[in-house]
Amino acid sequence: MQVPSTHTPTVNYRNDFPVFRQKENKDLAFLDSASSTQKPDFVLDNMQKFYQSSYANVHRGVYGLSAKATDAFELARQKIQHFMGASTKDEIILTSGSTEAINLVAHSFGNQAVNQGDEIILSQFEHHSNIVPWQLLGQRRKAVIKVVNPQPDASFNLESFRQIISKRTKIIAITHVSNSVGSILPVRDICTLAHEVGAAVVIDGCQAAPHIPVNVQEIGCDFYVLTGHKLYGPTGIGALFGRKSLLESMPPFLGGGHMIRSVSFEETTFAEPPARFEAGTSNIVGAVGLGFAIDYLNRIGFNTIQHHEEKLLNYLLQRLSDIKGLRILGNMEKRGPVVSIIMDSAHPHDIATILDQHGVAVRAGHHCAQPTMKWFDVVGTTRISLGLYNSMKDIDQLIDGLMHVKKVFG
Amino acid sequence: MQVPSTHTPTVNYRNDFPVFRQKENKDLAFLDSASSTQKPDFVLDNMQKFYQSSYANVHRGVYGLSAKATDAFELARQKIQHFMGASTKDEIILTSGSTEAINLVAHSFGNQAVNQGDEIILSQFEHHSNIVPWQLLGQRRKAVIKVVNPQPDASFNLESFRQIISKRTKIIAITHVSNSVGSILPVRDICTLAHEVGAAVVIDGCQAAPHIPVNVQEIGCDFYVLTGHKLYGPTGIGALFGRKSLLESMPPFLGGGHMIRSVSFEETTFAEPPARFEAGTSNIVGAVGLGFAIDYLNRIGFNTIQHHEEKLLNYLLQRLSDIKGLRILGNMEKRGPVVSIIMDSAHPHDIATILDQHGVAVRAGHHCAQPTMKWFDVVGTTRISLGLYNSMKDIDQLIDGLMHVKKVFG
Amino acid sequence: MSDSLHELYQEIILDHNRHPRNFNKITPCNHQAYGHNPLCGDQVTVYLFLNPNNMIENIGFNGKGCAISIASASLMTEKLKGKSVPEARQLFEHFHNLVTGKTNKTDLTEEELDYLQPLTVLSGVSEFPMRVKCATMAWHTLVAAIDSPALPTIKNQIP
Amino acid sequence: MSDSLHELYQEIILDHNRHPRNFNKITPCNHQAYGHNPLCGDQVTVYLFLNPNNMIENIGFNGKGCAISIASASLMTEKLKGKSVPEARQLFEHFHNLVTGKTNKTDLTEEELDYLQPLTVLSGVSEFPMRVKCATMAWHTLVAAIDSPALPTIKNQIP
Ligand SMILES: Cc1ncc(COP(=O)(O)O)c(C=O)c1O
Ligand SMILES: Cc1ncc(COP(=O)(O)O)c(C=O)c1O
Repeated sequence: MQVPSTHTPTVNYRNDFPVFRQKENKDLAFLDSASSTQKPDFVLDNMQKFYQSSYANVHRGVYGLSAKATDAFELARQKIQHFMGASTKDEIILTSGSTEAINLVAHSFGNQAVNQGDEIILSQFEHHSNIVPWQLLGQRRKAVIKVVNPQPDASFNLESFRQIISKRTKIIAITHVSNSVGSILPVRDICTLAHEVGAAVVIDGCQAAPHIPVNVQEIGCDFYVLTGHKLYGPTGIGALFGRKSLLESMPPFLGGGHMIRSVSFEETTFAEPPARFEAGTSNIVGAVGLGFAIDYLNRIGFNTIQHHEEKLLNYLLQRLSDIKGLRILGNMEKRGPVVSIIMDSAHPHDIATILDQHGVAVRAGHHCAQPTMKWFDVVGTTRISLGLYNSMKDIDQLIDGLMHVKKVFG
Repeated sequence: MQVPSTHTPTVNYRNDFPVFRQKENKDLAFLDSASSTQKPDFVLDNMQKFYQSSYANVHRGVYGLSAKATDAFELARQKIQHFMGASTKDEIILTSGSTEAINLVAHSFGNQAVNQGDEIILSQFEHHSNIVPWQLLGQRRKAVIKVVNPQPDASFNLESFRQIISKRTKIIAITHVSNSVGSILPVRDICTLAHEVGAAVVIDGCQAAPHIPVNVQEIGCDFYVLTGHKLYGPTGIGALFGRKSLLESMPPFLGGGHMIRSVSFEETTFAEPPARFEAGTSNIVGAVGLGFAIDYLNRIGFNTIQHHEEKLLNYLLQRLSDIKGLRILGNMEKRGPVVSIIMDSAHPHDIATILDQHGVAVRAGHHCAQPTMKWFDVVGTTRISLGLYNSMKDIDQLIDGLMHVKKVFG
Repeated sequence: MSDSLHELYQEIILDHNRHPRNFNKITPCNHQAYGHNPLCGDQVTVYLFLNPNNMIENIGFNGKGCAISIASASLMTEKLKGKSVPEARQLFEHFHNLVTGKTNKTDLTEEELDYLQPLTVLSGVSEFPMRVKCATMAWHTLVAAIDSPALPTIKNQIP
Repeated sequence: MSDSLHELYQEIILDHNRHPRNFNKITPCNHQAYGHNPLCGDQVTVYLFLNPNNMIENIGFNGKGCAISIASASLMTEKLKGKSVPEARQLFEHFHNLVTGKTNKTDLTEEELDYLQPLTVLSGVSEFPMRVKCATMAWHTLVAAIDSPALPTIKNQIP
């Protein structure tokens, strides 16, 4: 039934992922990694081993197990530090995901940096998680949200930011790579521009970190967030990089255990960062698991990852462009491995249902990016997103399914 | 070396927990469950299986894996609903832990329920996670924190609450079972009392849920929180019960994906509870794992759990009372399986180090309950806390270690 | 093409999707409601003209959505024109059971099939749990329209 | 009793714990600092009288803590009385290496042992990583006291 591909992938990372060894998933073309990635054995087995042999609460016990767990937890923080290129591990705050991380910045930094009439700049292509926290901040502080539009090809240029930025700009919150159409933002230049007017830059790296090497010092950003479950790691864990000097001047966000220096009913004082921003028991095993996911990626290396995914992306774009009545959102030169399509005759939901019957998992809908949808004047799209485990065969299978959609809907 | 116990446990739950099968932990007496519990095979293996065969992001995909994951996730919510005795699963909000849950209530409910001059009542024996969020709320809203003192035996009676409560009381936030000394609060009567003046009651059930059956409808509380990692479940997951009518009137806390109805830069509207309070991707596998932990506990049954732990607790208290120069904090009639001790001659840290050398894991310090420590006029304690896997042998081993402490410190 | 997919995208459904019936705002109109699925962004507005006997004298809809939701809305309007409000509610109940798989199409008697037709063409949805909402969105919105307070100005407006 | 435990709780440590030396606020005092371990609640205040030659003319401490922290503070005060500030800093560095296991006691020369004694009795701490903070808290607080601005009022106060 499938159009045979003439390409063969050089390495088969698919074998590293247990989900594809399940009988019912043997032929699954999983093309929804932008929503969440599958997890390799390496991560799952090591997390399991940790639970089975080294688990205890961290930071608090004198006994052996707790010391072991604390070491593993802090080692994970160090791995994340190196992964993000932060200069010290105290700049890494472990959160429950990127959404909590962004909300943390919007409260702890935003509440004091933003005042009435100040401006917060977002791009048109943000994920709801990088919109709503800033809207809520805007409401709290009576600040204005300004939006930078993309170019006709869906790329972003610095000039558009320059036109909108002003002395009243206090925060620029932008995605590194758009989760719905794949645009890559010129984050480094935006940081330089922002710092000229004294604004801080918060970068949502959820869709960048799995695909391109990230270095917060080279980018020059003030905050950078990523999330574990899109990075071949477990759910419930994310990381926030924050520039040390900023973190030190920020009040806590959540209150609880661990983030204090001393508590009394009369007066409570708070710990130094990162502890100040990690109230309560962290997702200990989540952090350890994210550390293992980083090990896994490092072992493959971003050179290889980028090479693999670019090859797939080019093949995908080429095959899609052959289908009549199918439109790809955005025709920028460079993009992340995320492609949103529109078919004249079929609604994304119907496309996804038919593709599912072909063993192809894609996402239909607004991808938590309604403003992006509105920009393209569509209700939703069918989104194809790539991961390490994908191969040419998956793309062939997708195209096969899309041809079927055309047969049904004309 | 150990004093042989004349008791033998009827069931050995220890065998269910892989950590004790590790060579180095074969003789480990793990007496720090109040900090975090170990995890049974049942939970770990089922989580692993879920990651390996049914993992995908929830709520958002049309394809099979996502439907499977969504079902598992919502089934977990239902298990938590039944575990807590809530009347609908929409009253269960999944959080990253009890700390986030309490902060959520302090913001979303507290910000609108509490005004200048209003009162928030806490007990003297709260965990920092149930103090700091209320202090921060108090600062935001210029409200007053009032503290209810225990009786000389460390129990709490309703009368003390009656004396402090007033028409200005808007929130009573109390622990169900104290994490440091084990006091059990009369939560049901406190709810009745609170509702007479129109105050809402928030119960911190972290230390109750693993040991006694909880039913929020019988208790009559407005909010109840628990945390997975103390309930034989994974880290990074907790649950908040909120009365439906209250949840419906509360604004969101964190902003992000999933919690919205529609987003535009001009206006954003929010989803119904529970989605409104679950911004971003939840700890999907954490929730599923917590569901399995609940299955595990239900299978044993709280009758059996309580019987097992009471027997151990009585034996522990009896053996401790034989040691001269050792004081147990609190001599209330009923307590949770948590006992804090003070030895005249030795500091908690030194006790814990010596016990560790005897293969006994206990916690030394303030247990994130500095006000409780201050109440007893100590800097910290040595805390012994029980779990399902403990046996008389563990307690004998503890006593043996304590005798050694006495030998060293006199 | 798998059997279940074939069942789902029957020609009649594709036809109603391509050419939805009663796809307009009716005049006069005395009840209306807006429905919306935040997960996919689909939206529908249902317009009703209920006469004093609680009869659906006219019904229309518009909106954006997938084939299933558009076809379901279209079929619904065809089916309900001239039905009473209690009848409409009862039909929704039966229809709901059908698309969620609570009732199996093959278990229905001739009479029941007759009563429900042509809505039964949507019974294939029961094999696609993630699509049930698509099939029921218009119906939920219908109920909301019925339960919403009447709009006297529109009712009395001069065309 | 395990060897490492024996090494940790040597008689001299237990003795300094039971009878800490220089356990008082000294007068005159021109530098002081408060140290605190939020994880266990232990606390120490170190009092110094530095003379114009940057010499520790007098030193005292008080606070609450475990045997290791009290003994370490007590031994520190004994060792440092009469030493210069640079000498104190250097001693801390060597002591730190010892309790963290960076230097092994058995690798030290006679001369080095002599230089450090009696602080070497705390080398057993290196086997207990979770206790390193207990052994170094007083020293960290000492450094904070040295680096804090002088308190002229106390220096000049009439006893
Ligand atoms: C009574 C009590 N409340 C709250 C907490 C904090 O919970 P979490 O571990 O979910 O942050 C704990 C445990 O640390 C606790 O014992
Ligand atoms: C660009 C972007 N930002 C933020 C998020 C939200 O992250 P999380 O899944 O950690 O809530 C996502 C994914 O859903 C995303 O793609």
